[in-house]
Amino acid sequence: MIYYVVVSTLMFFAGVYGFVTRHNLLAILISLELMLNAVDINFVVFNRYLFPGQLEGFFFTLFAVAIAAAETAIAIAIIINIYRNIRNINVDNVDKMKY
Amino acid sequence: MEQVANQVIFFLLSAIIVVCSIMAVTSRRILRAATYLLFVLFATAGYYFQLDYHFLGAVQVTIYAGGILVLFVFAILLTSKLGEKSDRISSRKRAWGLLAAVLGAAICGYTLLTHDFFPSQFAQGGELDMKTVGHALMGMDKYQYLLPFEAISVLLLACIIGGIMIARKR
Amino acid sequence: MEYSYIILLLPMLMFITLGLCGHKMSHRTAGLLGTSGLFIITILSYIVAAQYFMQPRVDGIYPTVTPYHFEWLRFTEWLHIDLGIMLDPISVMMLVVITTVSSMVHLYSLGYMHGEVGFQRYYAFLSLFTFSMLGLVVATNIFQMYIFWELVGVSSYLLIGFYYTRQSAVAASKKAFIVTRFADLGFLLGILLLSYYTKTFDFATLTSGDVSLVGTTEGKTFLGISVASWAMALVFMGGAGKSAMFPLHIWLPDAMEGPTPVSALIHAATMVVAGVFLVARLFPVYVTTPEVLTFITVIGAVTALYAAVVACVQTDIKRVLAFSTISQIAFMMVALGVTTEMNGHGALGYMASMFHLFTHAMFKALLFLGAGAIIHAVHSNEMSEMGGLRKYMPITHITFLIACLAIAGIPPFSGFFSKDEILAAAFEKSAFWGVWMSLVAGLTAFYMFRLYFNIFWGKEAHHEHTPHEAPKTMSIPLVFLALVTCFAGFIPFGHFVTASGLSYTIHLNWTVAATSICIAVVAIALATWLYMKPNDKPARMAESLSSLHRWAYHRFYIDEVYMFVTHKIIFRYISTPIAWFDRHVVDGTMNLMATLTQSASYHIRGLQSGRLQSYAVVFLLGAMIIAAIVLYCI
Amino acid sequence: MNFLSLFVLIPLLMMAGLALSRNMKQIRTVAVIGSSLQLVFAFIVLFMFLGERAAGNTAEMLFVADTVWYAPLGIHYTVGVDGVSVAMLLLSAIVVFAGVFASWKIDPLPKEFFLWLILLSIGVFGFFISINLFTMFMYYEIALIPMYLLIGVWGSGNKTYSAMKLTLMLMGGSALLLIGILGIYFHSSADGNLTMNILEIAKNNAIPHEMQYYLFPLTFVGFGVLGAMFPFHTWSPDGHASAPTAVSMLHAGVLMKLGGYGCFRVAMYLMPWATTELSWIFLILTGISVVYGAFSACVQTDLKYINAYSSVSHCGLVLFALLMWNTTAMTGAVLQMLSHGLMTALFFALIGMIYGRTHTRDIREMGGLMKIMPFLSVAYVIAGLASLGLPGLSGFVAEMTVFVGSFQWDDTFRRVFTIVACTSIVITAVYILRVVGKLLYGKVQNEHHRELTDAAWFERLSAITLIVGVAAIGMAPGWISNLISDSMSVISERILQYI
Repeated sequence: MIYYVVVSTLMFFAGVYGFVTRHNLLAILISLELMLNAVDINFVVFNRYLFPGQLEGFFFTLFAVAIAAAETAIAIAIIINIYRNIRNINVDNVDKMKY
Repeated sequence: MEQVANQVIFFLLSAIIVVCSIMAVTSRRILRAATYLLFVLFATAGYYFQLDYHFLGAVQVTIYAGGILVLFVFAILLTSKLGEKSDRISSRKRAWGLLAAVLGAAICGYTLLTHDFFPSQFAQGGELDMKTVGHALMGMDKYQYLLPFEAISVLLLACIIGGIMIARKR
Repeated sequence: MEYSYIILLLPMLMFITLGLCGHKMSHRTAGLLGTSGLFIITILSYIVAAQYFMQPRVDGIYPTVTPYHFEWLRFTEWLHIDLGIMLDPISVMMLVVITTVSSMVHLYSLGYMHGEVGFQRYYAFLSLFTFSMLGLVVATNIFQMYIFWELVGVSSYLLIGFYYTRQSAVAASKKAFIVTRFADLGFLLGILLLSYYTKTFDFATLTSGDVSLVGTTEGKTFLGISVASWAMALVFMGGAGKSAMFPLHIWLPDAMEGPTPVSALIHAATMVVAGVFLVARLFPVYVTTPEVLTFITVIGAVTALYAAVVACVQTDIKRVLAFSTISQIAFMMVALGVTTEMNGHGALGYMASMFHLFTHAMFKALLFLGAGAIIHAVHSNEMSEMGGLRKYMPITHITFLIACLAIAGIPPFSGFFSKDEILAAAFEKSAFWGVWMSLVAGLTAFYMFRLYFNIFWGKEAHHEHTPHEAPKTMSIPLVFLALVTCFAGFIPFGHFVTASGLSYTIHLNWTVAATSICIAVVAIALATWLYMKPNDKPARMAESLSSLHRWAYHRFYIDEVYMFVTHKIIFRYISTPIAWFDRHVVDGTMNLMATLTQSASYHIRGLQSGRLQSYAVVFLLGAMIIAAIVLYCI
Repeated sequence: MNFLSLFVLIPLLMMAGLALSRNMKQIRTVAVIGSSLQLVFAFIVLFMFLGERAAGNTAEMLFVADTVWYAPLGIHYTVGVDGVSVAMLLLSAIVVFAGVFASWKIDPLPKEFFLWLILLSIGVFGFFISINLFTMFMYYEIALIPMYLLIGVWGSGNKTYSAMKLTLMLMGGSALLLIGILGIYFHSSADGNLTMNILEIAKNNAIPHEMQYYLFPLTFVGFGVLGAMFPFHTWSPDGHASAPTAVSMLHAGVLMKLGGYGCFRVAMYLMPWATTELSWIFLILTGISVVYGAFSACVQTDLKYINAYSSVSHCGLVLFALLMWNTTAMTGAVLQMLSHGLMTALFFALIGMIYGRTHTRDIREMGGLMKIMPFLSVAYVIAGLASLGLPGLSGFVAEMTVFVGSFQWDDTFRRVFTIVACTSIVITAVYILRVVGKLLYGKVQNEHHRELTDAAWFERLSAITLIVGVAAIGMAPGWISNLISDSMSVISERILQYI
């Protein structure tokens, strides 16, 4: 059981590393997806191993997946829009909201 | 025999997840990163199947691998020319990122390993039939999820409208 | 006695009417209004004096009558200021002196100030001055005296600064006010000390002896001197400032910037004697602190000599008269200083000083008014432009001569009687003071006749138009005052005014009288020899002791010392540094705090750099640290 | 809500009236009617108070009315008046009345100017009638905020800097004050039902000594900042120099009195023990500010700076007298507040009028105005003599009461400081006469000053009201000093019992 969680932690922190270092907005989005999946694994594993009877973990993951889908759709729409305005999606140029 | 096969599959899937996620995060070509993400998603779906959550695995495969990844590919193709190599990451930023990730992993790992979870009763074959899932989804009483379900539907609707609004040609 | 409040009220009303709607009246009506008001008061005060001195003596002394008395302001349960009128021998005498001299000045100014701009304003200030002087004299308690003391100071400021377009007049009035104000500070502190220990302001209780200042302050000393003498010395300091005693005399010569009738009234007869009156009023308390009396005698003697020496070399006739006033007032102070006890022979000094005050007021006013007539005719103050005026101005000449004889102390005139008494009292105290004061008397005679001969004898200075005799309105006061100077000497002053109130028959002690007369005659002879006929003897004598002459002419540079202290020290080294300190240091700290906050906020702003990922890293690190704390530390 | 709140209601009606009025004439009529109504009402309250006192009602606060405003926090709107606040209300009414006439020809946006000015006066009137810490603090803030706008928009010189500085420093002061008030509130009664009402707090007397040790300096400095205590006075010269006439009249005349009033009403009345313990520090500070203000006024060249520094010196004297605890000195302090309020208002009014004509406030450039503007110069001389302490005018009465009162202590520490304070009368004489000599007497400096006009009727009215006030207190101080000393004796007894 522990191995599942170890793997998901590694996966999560890979996502964090990716989120922090990549320049490309989409890459950030990818790492974000990684993190989300890691969390889903955790939910499923805990539900399966620690609370076999209930369904919270299961449904939680189900809804998490749905919301992740919606969230990514919106993110990509925004990214495309940013691309349309400033012709590149490098994260350092997106600092209009600086001060 | 059964046990060993499971172990092997598990190790295989975890290897895929770990390697592909690292590769997805460090590869310089964006499209390649997307494909690595695909493998990771499939591996997670594999996990779900291994834990007997077939419905969840199916949902994972269809929505994530099918839907979201396709979106990703579209976005990648729209925003960056094919094969274009993204520039080197400045060492300082990378160092910060690495430090944060490693530190986080260390803390989580340490807590996980030292924390003694109460005994896990892995009920083999606790297959979840769809009927119970359906009832729980639609039920009104305590542990049932009608309200979140409706909320999610409203959220999705909002996302759709939002997406259209943003992408509208000004 | 009942309507004595009118004496006070009328000048006040005059001031208000002339002040508010004066500029609407023509010069004539304002002048007549003012003068008639003054004459009414003079007659009233004569009646009051007659009534007062007619009333039967109660066990030998005239009872002090306080017709009016109401509480004005209450401080603590026993200290409260009241305003009222108190009549006793010296205050009635002062009433008579002030009103006579003031009415003479009013009459005289009708002619002198004719055609001046601000004529009504002048009369308004004159009646304000008379009101405050009368108020000061009839004060029932020391605080009321302090109130009118300040009012007298302000009215003298206004009158000296009458020609306010002239810068020197403005500076002189400012100097006069600030010096007297400084003295008033001493006076205030003296009052506070006195009232703290004796628990009262009223003269009646203070002088009646049932509250002894020395008694309540026996143990306490401050810098070695007992608090009682500190209090009385400070009160004397107030008097010294107003009467232009040595350290604080610098304002009087400059106060000559004001119109001459003003100098006659203020700087001859009334204001300068306020200090003497104060010491006389509190005399029973002064007797209990002998070291203060010696202090007064020393100050008086030094001032008398200093002023007499300086007067001998002055060229401006009004400055000469100013210094002679200082010297004569110092005479009175010495007379008060030398009196040792309340009654019996020792109290001769007190009676002598009051008598001298009375006679001096008369002939000094006469001298000033005469000088005014001369300046009016010659249009300049300097002696050099005068000379041989006796042919053109007979009345002024005769009256001036009478006054000079009086001040020199020649027998028939009043000056002799009062000055002789002072010399007798001085000799009584100690031979040293006696000799010192006779020397000063000699000097007085010398410089008075130097002045006289320079103006009326000597060579004919050229004039565009021949100097004309003063108009009638100016010469009547001169004649009246001259008559008074002649006969004042014969008034049995001892009968009316003495320290303890008991009547005291003046018996001329002939030895002192003889010495003083011959000193005076010798001095006059010297003056005639030098100045009668135009010759170079005075010039040659001046070179022989040139340094003394130059020093004396510049009043021993005391003015310069004061100027140096006030302008250099106070303005340069105290005020400006304080202003700079305030501008830079205190203000600086406030601005510093402002700039600090601004720079700090500028740096903090750097954190919001817009770089998404740095936010993420900071966020994550924060989260992890908190997790670590929660998990492991708590 | 009793008739005392009319003091706040009338200005509100005035503001409403102003909002409706369109042209300048209507604005002026509304302002005049309102302020004169306020003045009449102040007199009525005074006479009712005297009547009440004569009828033997010796309760400390009269016309007390208490309405619950916000129960959960125990905030009440309690209103009450005692001898001192009646006098201060009268002072503020007179100064507002004169201020309205002094700002007759205010050019940019007159309506807004009057709106803000009246809001300022609401703060002042409210402060004096309230005896509940919360309402006091609320009105205190209402009085502070318009200052920024009034100076910032209608001021002169580097107005933004001084407006900012003035408001920030006063806000800093009121921040300290807030802490102090909350501290008092939470220690207001031993048995738990906390109250903001000053009278009850005084009755319960439950603030523990060590708490008093902290709360007293906080409240005293909080109010002292407004009362121009030594280190915190720097806002006063800049603030007044660049404020328009009516505002600096109101501010120096009345707002600085809020500080002094607050000091004894809140700081000393509620924490008598700490007053006896800590007064010596503030005595030194206020002693310095008396002499310091006077000296630095001697070398200023700008008219308003001279008057601002003289206000620092006089207000320092107020706080100095308050720290002497005995009834006479504290009555003297309130008298000094009254007389200084009227005098400074008169000074600022006249300086405003002179500045309106010669467009310069530098005394080196002006001279010989006595012949050109006789009325203004005579009024200036009267104001100078009043602030100098000429008997017959209010300055003398106030200063003498202060000096006699503070002389009643014979320990050398206090006696030295009293003597230092006494010397201030000489230094005041120096700088007043310096200004009068340079400005009014002497020759006319530049020629085109010759054809300047003398005071118009509204300026005369404004000056005359203030001069009458100053003369009234100066001529017959008996009635007002008894009125004040009755209510001050209550406070001083509370303090003296801890000696």
